[in-house]
Amino acid sequence: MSDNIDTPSTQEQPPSSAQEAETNEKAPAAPPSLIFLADRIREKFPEAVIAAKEWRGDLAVTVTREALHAICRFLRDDPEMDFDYIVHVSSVDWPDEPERFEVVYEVYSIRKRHRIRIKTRVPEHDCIVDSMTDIWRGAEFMEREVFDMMGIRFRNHPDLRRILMPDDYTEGYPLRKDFPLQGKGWRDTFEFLNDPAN
Amino acid sequence: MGLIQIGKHDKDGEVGVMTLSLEKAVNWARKGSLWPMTFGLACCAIEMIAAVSARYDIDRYGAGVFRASPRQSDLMIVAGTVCRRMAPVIRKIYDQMPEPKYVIAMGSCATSGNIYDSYSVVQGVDRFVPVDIYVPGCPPTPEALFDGILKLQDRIMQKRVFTKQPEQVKGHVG
Amino acid sequence: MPTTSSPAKKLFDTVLFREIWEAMKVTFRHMFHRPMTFEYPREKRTIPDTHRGALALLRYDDGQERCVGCDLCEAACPSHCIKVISEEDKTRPLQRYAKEFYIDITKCVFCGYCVEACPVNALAMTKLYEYSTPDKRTLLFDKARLYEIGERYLEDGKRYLYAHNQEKEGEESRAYRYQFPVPVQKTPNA
Amino acid sequence: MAHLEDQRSTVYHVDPSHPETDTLPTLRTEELLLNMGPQHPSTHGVLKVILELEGERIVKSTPVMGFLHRGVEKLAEHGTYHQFIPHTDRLDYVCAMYNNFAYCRAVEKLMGITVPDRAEYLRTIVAEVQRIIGHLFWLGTQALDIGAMTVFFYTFRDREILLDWFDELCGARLTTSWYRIGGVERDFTPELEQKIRKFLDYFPPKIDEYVVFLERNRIWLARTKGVAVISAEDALSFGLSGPTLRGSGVDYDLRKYESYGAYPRCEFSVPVGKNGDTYDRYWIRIEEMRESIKIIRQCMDQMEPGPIMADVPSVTLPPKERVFTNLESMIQQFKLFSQGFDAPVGEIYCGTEAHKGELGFYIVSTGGGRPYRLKIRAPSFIHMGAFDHMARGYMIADAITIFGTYDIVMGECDR
Repeated sequence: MSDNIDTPSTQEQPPSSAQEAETNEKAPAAPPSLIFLADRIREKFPEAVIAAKEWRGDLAVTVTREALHAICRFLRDDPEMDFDYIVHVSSVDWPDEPERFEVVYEVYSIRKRHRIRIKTRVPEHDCIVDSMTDIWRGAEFMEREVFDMMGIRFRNHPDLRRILMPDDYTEGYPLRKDFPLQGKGWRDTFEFLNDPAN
Repeated sequence: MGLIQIGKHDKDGEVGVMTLSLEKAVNWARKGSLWPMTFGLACCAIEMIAAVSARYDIDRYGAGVFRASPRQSDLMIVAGTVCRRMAPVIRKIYDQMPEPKYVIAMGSCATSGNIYDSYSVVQGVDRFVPVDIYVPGCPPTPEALFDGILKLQDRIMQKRVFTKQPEQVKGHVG
Repeated sequence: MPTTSSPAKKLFDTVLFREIWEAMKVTFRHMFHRPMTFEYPREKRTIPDTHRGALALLRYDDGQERCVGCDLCEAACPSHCIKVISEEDKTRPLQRYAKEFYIDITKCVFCGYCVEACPVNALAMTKLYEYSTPDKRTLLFDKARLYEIGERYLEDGKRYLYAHNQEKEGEESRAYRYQFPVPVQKTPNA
Repeated sequence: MAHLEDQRSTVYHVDPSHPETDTLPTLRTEELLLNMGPQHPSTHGVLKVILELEGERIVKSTPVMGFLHRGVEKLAEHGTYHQFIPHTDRLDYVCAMYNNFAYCRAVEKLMGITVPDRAEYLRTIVAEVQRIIGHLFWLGTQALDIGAMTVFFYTFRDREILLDWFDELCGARLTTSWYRIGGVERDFTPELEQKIRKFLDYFPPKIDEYVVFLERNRIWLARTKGVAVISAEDALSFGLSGPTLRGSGVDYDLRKYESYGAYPRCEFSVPVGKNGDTYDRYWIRIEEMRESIKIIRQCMDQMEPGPIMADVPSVTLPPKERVFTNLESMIQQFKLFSQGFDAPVGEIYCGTEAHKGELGFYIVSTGGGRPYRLKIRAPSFIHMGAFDHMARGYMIADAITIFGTYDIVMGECDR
């Protein structure tokens, strides 16, 4: 019995040259620009890409909602892009803008070691995006969370229910900007100070 | 310890010598066999687990037999943030516990909601279950929890078993 | 763990439950260790100076209250559990003091930001942790209570400030007393 | 009978051709719905899983989360960047230091701050100590859940040493708040350094002790080998990270991939499994503890005295003695605590390899002292997404192993 243990192998990474790194490893110029990824998406989908921006080493590409699914499939299947790892799905609320919600997909390539952020905008009256569950399976829970917190629906999602809030929660979507920032007035901090009896 | 005086019940009422000593015996037995429920919610649960482990050893107070079922336990240590979704569950568990039952609100979250002034956190567990001892801290160290348990044992010793309970000092409810 | 090879040995190990004996060896070795449990109410753990326990208000050595009622702790507190109501000092013009000072210790997260924020080092944290209570109202610390803790645990509070680099021990600490900007002061003694 | 069937609408018959009014009870097989949690000793918090069982086999499982949803992401929007650090302590309360680290790194990336060398070393040492604590906690509770109680006491004994060390370092055992944006709060004292060096010698034999208990224990092997297997492709597609992913043979470790802190200056290897089962993950965590010891030792040797806080007056706090003597510093102190620092407009994502997996912070800033939107990429939450996939086909008793294999902490999962 005890011999059946096959201890997994330690994959030795190439030891990073300590002396070399000592001198200048925190310089911001070190990571190469990722803008070529955006160029390649633009090449493939000329109409779909609205903006591409690189800031602090993060590449963010804004695309149209209709092309989102096709672009994500391309991102995963194209050998040069090879984004096989989903990092997170998030959403931002911009209440003053015509297309109010922004859905953010962040994906990473384990082999190529690059990262890209795909963003798309949806208006409030029609906040529905194609689900990426068939491309990255991990998107299922992350999209459910976005639905729960921000109220954005996902087309073709297998199980779009609330995830963190109770199923019968009707007070709205907590992360929207019009939701009250602090509690609902249940908290009684120093209420006696305003009491006229004192 | 010395800062707060626990309100002692006055020894009025007609209590005979026999009942008094029997009462003492019953209380002593109750105090020495507090079985807490395995019930961790958040951060404080980790300190509760640490209190069980070898270094602190909660068993020295007779409170070491952690039961997974509410039917077998008589002390509920609410250790952690109570969310709106969890509150009915806690109430249900509390109702399932047999009498006499005690509740310790461990940590700031269980006492008053702590830092979480948000849409989903219940601002204190005493809004739906009566609390016997509040242990402050975020999270309280295991020693602070022991202090709470010792104070609870003191309180149990002062309870009346056979005669009518005098108006007792209840926790601030509401 | 070196894993041996021959099938005979393997069978031998399996039949004799060798792994259990090996584990037992470790366990029995622990019988001769000193027990690490400490009997809490009788013997207490030495709490380090840095420990963030209950908050206290401090006075200067001459008995004057340090707090000037600037509300910065209130602003710094992540859980909004501090309330300061300040008032101008009648005896010393242009100086303010805290008329009322509340810390709702039930909402405190013991992060130490208020101590870090305090520009006069009036607040400090002590090693006091044994104040669990059946009455929640006693956990709302008011000014008198905070100063009482400060007097009782003065040494702890000072040590906390030294340990967290908020104040220096000894002679150097004189620089840490806030000096009101004298030229601005419009009092005749300026 | 009919109205009963209506009520149990989720219970369906395996053989749909079978008429419902069948009177032969022996032929009628139906799946059993079992609610596990939210109050269950082995779910590591308040997690509920609805298991659909066929006999003892799990056919489908639906995790129900949110019992510890505290709205941290919303609360982040109304505090300053600095005030969010205590919140990060309480995300993954087993491993608070690493959360602080991840958050401070994210804000530093947003602000473009470079941290001084000594602070980087201090951060790395403490983060690795925290990794050891996290793995010890995992090992103890996982063994306890599976039925080996002794390991629990031993790991907690060693964990206490480190927690005492934390208490001396920053004043709290669990919720530390020691990291600051731009550095750390407090330097090591010589006694602390001595203590950690002593621990470095003390700890490796103890790891061998735990291994003696588990590695050949046939119950442990039977309950971890071949349980919760996931292939590398699936694991990547689900977005798993940390030991859960590395157990499947992908060497994704942000300490190597996007080197940060003092990691590029240390030599260490990343253990990678083959089979993708719980045993491999156990092995990886044991090896990671040994690697952490190596990293700490190297950092202790390389570390040199220096500043522990970046000197960026608009972001970092002035030293206290300057506050007393210098009016500008005092104004700065007031401004930082009451309004926070002014962040540039933009958005960043910064991931850090915590002991569970990639803990990331996605911060959108529109200027000003508060984040406009802060999203936490919590590994526990994402790991729960793969629960159904990993639990199907296993016995009901294995469900506990599968919870444990992620090292799930609900505070982080529900946020």
